[in-house]
Amino acid sequence: MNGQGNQQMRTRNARGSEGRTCCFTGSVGHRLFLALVATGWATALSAAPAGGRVLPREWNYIDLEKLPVLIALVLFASAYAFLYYRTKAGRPMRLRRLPGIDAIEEAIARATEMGRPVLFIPGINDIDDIQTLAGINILSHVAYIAAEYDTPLIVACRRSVVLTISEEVVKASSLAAGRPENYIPNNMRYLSDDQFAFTAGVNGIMLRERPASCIYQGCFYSESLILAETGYVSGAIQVAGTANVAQLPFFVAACDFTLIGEEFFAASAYLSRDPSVVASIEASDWLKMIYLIVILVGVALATAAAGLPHSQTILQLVEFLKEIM
Amino acid sequence: MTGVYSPFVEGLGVWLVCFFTLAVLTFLYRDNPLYKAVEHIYVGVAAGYYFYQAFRGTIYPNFVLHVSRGVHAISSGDATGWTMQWRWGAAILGILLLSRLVPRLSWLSRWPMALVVGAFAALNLTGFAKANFIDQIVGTMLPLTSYAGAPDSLPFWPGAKAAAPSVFNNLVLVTGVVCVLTYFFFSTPRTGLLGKMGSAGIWFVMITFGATYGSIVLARISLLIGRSTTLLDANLPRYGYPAYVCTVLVLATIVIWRLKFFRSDED
Amino acid sequence: MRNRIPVLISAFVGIFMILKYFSTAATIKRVADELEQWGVVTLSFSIVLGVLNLIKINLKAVMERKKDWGYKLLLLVSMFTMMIAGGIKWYREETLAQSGDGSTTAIKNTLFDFMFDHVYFPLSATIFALLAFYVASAAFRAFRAKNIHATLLLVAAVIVMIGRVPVGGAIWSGFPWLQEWLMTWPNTAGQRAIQIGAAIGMIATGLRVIFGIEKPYLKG
Amino acid sequence: MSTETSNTTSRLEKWLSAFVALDRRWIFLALASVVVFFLIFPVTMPVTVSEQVRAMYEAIEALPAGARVHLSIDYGPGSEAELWPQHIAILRQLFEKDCKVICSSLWTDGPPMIEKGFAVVLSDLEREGKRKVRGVDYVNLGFKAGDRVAIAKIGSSFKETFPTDYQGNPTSKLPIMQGWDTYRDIDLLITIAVGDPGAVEYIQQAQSRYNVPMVAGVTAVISPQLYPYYQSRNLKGFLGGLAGAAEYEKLVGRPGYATRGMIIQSAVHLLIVGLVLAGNFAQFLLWYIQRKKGLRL
Repeated sequence: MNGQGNQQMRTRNARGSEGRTCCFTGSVGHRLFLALVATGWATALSAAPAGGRVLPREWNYIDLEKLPVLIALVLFASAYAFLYYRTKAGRPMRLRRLPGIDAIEEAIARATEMGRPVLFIPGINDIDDIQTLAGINILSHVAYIAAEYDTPLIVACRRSVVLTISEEVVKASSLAAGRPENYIPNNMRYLSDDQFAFTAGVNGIMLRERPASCIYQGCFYSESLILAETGYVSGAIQVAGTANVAQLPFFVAACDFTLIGEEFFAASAYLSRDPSVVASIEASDWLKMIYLIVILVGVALATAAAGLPHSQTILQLVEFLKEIM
Repeated sequence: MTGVYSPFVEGLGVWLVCFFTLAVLTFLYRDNPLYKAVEHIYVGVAAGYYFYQAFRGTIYPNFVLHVSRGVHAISSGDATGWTMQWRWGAAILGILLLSRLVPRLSWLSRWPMALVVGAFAALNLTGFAKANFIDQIVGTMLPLTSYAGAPDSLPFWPGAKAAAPSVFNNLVLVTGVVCVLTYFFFSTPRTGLLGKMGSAGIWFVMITFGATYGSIVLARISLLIGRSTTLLDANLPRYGYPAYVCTVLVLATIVIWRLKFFRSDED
Repeated sequence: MRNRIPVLISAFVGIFMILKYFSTAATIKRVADELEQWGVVTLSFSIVLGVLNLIKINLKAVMERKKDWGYKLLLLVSMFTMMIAGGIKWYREETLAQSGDGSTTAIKNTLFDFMFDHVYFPLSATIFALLAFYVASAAFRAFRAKNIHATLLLVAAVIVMIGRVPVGGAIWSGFPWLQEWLMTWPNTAGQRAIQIGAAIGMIATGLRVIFGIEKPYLKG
Repeated sequence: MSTETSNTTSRLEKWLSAFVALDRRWIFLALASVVVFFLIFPVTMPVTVSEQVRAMYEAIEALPAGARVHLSIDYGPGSEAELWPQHIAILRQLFEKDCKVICSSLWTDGPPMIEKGFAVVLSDLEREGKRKVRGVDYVNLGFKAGDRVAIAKIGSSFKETFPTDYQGNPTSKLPIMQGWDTYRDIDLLITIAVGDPGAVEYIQQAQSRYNVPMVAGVTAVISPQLYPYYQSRNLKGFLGGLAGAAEYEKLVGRPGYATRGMIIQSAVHLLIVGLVLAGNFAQFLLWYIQRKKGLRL
């Protein structure tokens, strides 16, 4: 049923983000989703006005201490459903182009100037990690630009499945850029399944083949600082992106540009233009804005409560806000 | 852990600890056969150990024992034993997971994977939404005036020197959270007030990363201290100075390998 | 069928677990409890899968005398030794538990425990300790205050590194205080906003998985 | 004269570029020497106790005798150096408070660490004339696969999640497990954790869900992430890494392994700060020289 929709999306994704297969195989998910969003709203609204704690602890088998979570989920789901259908109906996406994408393109241009290759690593996790998928989306863009500039691209993978998918993505992107010959099978490297053996292998590539730019996009662990160090010493331009907070400091300190956490996912969504991903980033923005306002209201009320410690109304209001938000 | 093993076995253990510790450290010079060998031993022992724990800790008690108790209950006329047989489903899914070993059948592993992914998705959803979202939002609703004798129902900070609940600190926290959140807006252009807040937000992110960086250095160095202390504590005359002897042994192996067997193309 | 059933399984499991979170009804709890047990057992089979896969790959390499097959043989030998040692330990413990004495004593002097303490332990600990060296060399060779952001990061890192250990207080009594202030206020603000962002990401992923919009189990 | 200056600068430039790209093995050697030196010549240094560590100590001190504590040991040998001192300091404090200690692990390599902890602390206590009985005062429930699924399951029933203890005895028959089954019956949840699953997962699946009081001991890598949870009162206190353990040893009045390590830690931190500064200084000098040369060309 969705075949045609998929087809359209594939064409729109001419830059070849085949890594992300398309959403919604059946209408079951759809209807279930809408039904639950509706009941969620109904429950949330009917549950809200009751007296007690301000609110009671339990209502009709619903644990009201968890009410704030329910409300947040329903808010997000509604925003997501709305944005998803709107984006799918053809409204242009509102995501802005992140400076990180320009940094990646500059890094490739620099490699072209110097006549040296670009090295890309889509993280060290397997394909079931959402970060790896985001990294592969970015890879498809990198491969497209590299093919346009006629610059060789080396991709190093730790997992064989990731390698297979990377190969397809690079092949498709080179073809889309009109230079299928830019896909060089020999440059798609599977080094080792072992974390540190893989790192040693990448170090070897950096020191022997001297890529002018190193792009790390995906899930990295403790090897991050070894990679960033070797890349820096070899004089390469480095652009990193990951959502692992513990590794970000090393990338920020040693790389020329770093996509931080959500930025990394947003860049990937921007490049893939897949409505289901774009809608989820936009919906996240909406939720953040709503709760930003909630925080500010809460701060104002708390300030008032602190200034007027004897006003029961304000205290109740603060309590009520805490119980629903 | 003295007294568990006989003196000979204990001595052997101490020697093994020193040898393996120093053999791993040779990787700092470069990848070499000694490191490769101990690394493979490590992977092998770890795998054998995990295998034991998976059966001993989970599969046996939570499936085999549960089901056999159910059978026992049925045979003694207790009908609840039948509901205990539901657990077979778990084992069947578990065995389907093993179909990944046979490429032709590997699609069967999607069923157990779907179970795991669904369970993780649901638990992460609710867990993150409560602890990392709602609780943090409520924790940020701090008063920005001084409040002698303020009520306890607000999430105030339990006081201490650096953490005294002062207006300034609360202001830092609230400003920080709000600004960093605006930094991560992706559907608004970064101009005007939002843009300014966003660029202030990145400062907070950088301080956070700096703190993380400092802490990680602390963590990594501690691990090295742990190993060196172990070596020093093991290096006793009654064991025959294993750390010294093993250092010499390991260094000799590396030197011989470098002189006799090393080829420059491998690195 | 190959793709539809997994979607249904993950939706069913996910919805019951979410219901268990919000609801106080006993029936829902009972179903979700059993599903959680299934999750626990299935995940332990994933450990078994990992081990069997390791055996498969290494056995093949040894049989075909591939490069470095000697190391792989070493791997297999140490793996099977550990498994057999585990079996012996298990047998001894079961006998003790049957005799009703197991709850007060524990067997500790087995080959299994010996190998854990004297082979697995030092290897595991030292492999992680290697990172101490890399952090030092990266600090010197790669971590540069090349722009205002990186400068801020490095200044904060230096304050934390010095203030967190006793020497900081010895140099200047303000260091520990500054370190703690940095950790409890600006760090909390940054961490909190990052965690809120990550939570929204998890909500998005969770909902998309449960409703079958995203299907990570079909990849690979 | 100007040629002479440019000669000096070019020599300096050459020297600097060699210096900033110094082979990493020299730095390894410097680090190893500092560690070995202070290991052989130890100096003790005064430790200042931070607020969240004191809060954790007080949370445990406030437990009544006979309180039920779930101590989850979620680390293995890989992070033993950081977490072991925390583990034994906390375990000893719990036993001295006569708490019932229920240990389990979500990490495959956790159960032997639990056994080691019991062995060390109990032999110390025995020397002081205190005896604790396995199965009555403490229990090792062993490893459970399942990550956060296991935590969620533990929350609704301990005995269903752990039908047997680590030694294979049925938990339904152990005296310590009688008369309770869920997190509602636990007085304090403690996790000593290295990563995922660990403190954050316990907060998400157990603490915030069942409102059980919780404290945590974690590696320094995780500790910056826990400050928000402490501020939002999900955590009553926490320890971060070896430094946190040293502070805790000071509070319980038994300086040990962590306190001993603090001098090496201090020395190495100074070394690393020095390396960052030296590296940056050399690099900036190099950039400055190169920029000036570029302008002249």
